[in-house]
Amino acid sequence: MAAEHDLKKKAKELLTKGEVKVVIGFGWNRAGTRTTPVFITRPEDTDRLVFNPLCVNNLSLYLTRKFKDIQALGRPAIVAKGCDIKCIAVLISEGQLKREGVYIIGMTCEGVVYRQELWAGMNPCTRIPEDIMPTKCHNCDVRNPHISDVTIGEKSIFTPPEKPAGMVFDRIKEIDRMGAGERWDFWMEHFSRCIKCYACRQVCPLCYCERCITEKNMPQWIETSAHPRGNLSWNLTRAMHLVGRCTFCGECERACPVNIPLNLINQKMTLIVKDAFNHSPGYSTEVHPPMIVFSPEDKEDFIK
Amino acid sequence: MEKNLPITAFEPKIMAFVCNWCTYAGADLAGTGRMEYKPNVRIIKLPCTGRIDPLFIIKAFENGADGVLVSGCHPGDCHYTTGNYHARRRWIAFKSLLEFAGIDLRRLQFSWVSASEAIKWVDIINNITDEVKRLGPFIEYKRLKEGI
Amino acid sequence: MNKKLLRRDRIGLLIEGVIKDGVFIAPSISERQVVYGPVKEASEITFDYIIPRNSFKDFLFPQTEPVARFKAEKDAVLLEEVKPRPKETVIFGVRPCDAASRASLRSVFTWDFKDEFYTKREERALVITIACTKGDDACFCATVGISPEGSAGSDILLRETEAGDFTVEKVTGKGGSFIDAHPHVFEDSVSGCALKEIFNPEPIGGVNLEKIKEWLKEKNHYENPLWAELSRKCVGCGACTFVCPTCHCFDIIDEGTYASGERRKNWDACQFEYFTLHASGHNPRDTQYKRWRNRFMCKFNFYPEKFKSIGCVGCGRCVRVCPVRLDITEVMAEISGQPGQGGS
Amino acid sequence: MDNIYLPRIVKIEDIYEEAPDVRTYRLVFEDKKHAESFSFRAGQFGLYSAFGCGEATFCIASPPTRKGYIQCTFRKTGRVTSALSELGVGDAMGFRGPYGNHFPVEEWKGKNILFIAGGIGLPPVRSVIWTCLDRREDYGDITVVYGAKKVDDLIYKNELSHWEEREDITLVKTVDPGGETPDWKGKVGFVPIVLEEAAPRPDNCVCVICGPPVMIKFSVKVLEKLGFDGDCVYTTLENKMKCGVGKCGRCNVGDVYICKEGPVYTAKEIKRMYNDF
Repeated sequence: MAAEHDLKKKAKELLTKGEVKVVIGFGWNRAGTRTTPVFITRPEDTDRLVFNPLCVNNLSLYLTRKFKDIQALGRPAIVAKGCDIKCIAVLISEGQLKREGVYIIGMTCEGVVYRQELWAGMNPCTRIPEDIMPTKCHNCDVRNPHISDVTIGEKSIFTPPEKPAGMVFDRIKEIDRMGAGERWDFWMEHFSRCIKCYACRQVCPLCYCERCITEKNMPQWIETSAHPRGNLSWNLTRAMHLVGRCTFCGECERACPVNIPLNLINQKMTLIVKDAFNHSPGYSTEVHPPMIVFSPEDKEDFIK
Repeated sequence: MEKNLPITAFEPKIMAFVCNWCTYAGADLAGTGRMEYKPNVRIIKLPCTGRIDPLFIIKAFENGADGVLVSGCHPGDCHYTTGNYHARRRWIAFKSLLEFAGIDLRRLQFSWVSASEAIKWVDIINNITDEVKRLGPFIEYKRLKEGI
Repeated sequence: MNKKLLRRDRIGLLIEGVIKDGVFIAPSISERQVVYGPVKEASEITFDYIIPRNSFKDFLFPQTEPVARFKAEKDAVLLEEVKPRPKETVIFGVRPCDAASRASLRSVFTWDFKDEFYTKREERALVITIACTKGDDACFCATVGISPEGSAGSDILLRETEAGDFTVEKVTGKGGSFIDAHPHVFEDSVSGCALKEIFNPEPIGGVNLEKIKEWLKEKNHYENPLWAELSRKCVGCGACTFVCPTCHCFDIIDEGTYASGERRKNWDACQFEYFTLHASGHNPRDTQYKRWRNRFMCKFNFYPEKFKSIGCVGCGRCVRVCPVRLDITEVMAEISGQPGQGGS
Repeated sequence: MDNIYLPRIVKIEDIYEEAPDVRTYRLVFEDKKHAESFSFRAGQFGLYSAFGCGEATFCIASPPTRKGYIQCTFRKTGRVTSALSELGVGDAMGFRGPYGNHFPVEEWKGKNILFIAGGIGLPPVRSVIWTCLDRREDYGDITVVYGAKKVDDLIYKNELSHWEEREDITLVKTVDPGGETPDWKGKVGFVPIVLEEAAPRPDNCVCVICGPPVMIKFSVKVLEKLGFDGDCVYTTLENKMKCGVGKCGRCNVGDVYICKEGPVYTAKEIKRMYNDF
């Protein structure tokens, strides 16, 4: 794979020149069946770096304040797909990162697999079948990275559909058509399966609070028990904290051990923010997230 | 007062999160003006609608509220100039989230009530109480209260 | 000991018998994955699975359960005990590694003080295990000395036949009486029906449990930079501990108010940052690698030292569920390869 | 069914304000039958419930030689201690215990005993001091070195003055530099430094030490310099606890479960533990 070769060469060059102290990228696991995040600090290790449709993780997570020991390694370079770069843009717009604080190795991408186990045993260099690609890839408009210090890989000629389409958006339309009681039962069935392992929060690059609201116990705002009441307030609050920020990287749903369709909630809120405030997160590092600014012309028809 | 009250008809619990400078003053004016209105509302005063966190509303429903009213200064009147603009943005998102989660939005109402609009305050309280009374107790949330 | 036979089409009968006043737990498909869950009829059960995503500890040690309720009356507090009254529970389709985890949970929950919330449920549970006929790259039972057809922890062990039925092997007295109680389901089998080939996993190369145990005993290895390097990608969620059949840590919290509320026992994870936070603000395990080190030490040093049984049954769930694929067997191999083992 | 997580109701019989935010509660079991059969050893701890908020772990501050009641001393810091601080005399609380091991006071018959405590570390030490004072003739001479940040941070003020009047116990009070008041007659300086000045003799002497980790660290160095053997320096370790009975898996220091096998350890045992403090 030419892209992989260029990536290794670039990484080695950056490390030997000392422009970065660590390259955050993907590498094979020991069995060579899955990719997993790797942190390369020595030039000679850069040939462990890989890039293929199995590279699903959003590595911008490791740039946040949750990983002080990685920040202590020094200026990082990050191997980033378009969707990861959107998260980096939001982090920069929220003052968590400085643009020059990270060297972005943008990789062109033709779509990743929804979950690595769906593609067990296939040759990673071939194109992946459409049906195991997540909805975000079917609507991806950043297959050529929009912000990067260097871009590696063949230019993609994919043009996303006009209106967002795919399984996530179909299910959102389906839920919108339901009555209130049906929607409630739909969500309560999913939320009652939540076991409060907080994988959705821990893998989200935008959930970087030092002490999350669930860990505040004076008063205990969100009950930590995993009964439906505690799960509902947790999922509603997390959705509200991501409004206008979530860039649809899909990590929360992928990491959920009980498969709660979190993308439905986050994408429904993204549609609402697009419609109400004409804002799409992750495209520029200058634009403030919608919830911390306002506009006198915000339309509302429900306030008496 | 008859000795034995009729079997108690359902009386909804309404929580009102109001801003201190406009709506609370309006409610106060209603009080000093001896205007009568339904007593089902429990008022919580906050400095500004900008301070009203959606988590307060979730917590209110969790602890047994059948209806929640959130009210503050009209856009432009805010004592902190932009609090209600921020709040409006938050309400637009939060209302849609609760609707998507299947909560009946007639149980959650938003309004602008200025310090002089005592009559508007009385009307809002009376009709949210009547409306929620027609809807009945918020059984879905109460069933959650019993836990798993 | 004459072997019995359980035909696949008789399982429906078995379920009907059990769910009259009990619960029948079996692997079924939910949300595109295989999970243990209560089933009402045989059609809900799936037999085409390697291992369910959740572990069957969910039914012996639930994620959340009340342990006491309190109500304030004038100036006294009424305290009401919560007594778990578990129904007869048959847990069907368990894998040998899961069944082997029962010993680990039982040893900590009956260490001097008996946690009756666990023991009461375990006494009412009957574990019917099906020997593994396939596995995947995350399974590593052989590496920790557990066999894919091991009977430890099971009451009844089933082996799949080519025809799709199951030979029945009584493991415990409780299993035996259950078999006798359902003669119409467990028939006397005419011997000699061909068995499906049992999954035969290779122990993972380069992993040596003895070496690991010795290396972990060395106090100065506790500060080895290897720990930080190996667990650098760990994001600190609780997924691995919540699906792990031998993880038993929990939190006790109160809900409600002084006037009325309940005390609940919830799952907790040593991977969470605030698990060991002192009121003074000091946290003995403040960085993620110390927490991950604690999890590994717990399985391969603390448990063997205290309870004479390895704390890991090799089911591979933590490897499959980890969002960043932090593979415990890779850490085991890495540590086994560390110099300064003395001997080989 | 014996539910090991079920607390017993205790009534607050008396509240004593020790220092800003520090209170001592005297608790009596509501169930009289249990009150008679209740016994504990010096150094054991319990879990105290503020219903609706949770449980917190404190040592039993009163000596086992005093029957019919138990005392606990705590500082208002977090959720549970704040809730406990709002309770008044006559209110109900919960208590679960006694848990953990204890100071081997019986083995110290005939020995001299040196007590070192810092700030809110005095309660577990005080329980041992009174155990020895109630059978004063069994022990050699008793020395207490106690320090706190400021004068009004010193707790058990009345007992300190009582100990000063007695001849059979020598008390060295100190406050950190800058914490003294004009009429302060005690010493000024950190506990380890004051300890070095007092230079207690190590022969036939056992030491009980409890306080902030930094104080223990430097005091143990001083004790080693003075010739104290690690086997006869005892301390109680503090870790976050939720169950108190070795199940919830959070109080471990390496492979040692503080709540079940501790909290009392000798300095030598602590040296052998993993560095998981």
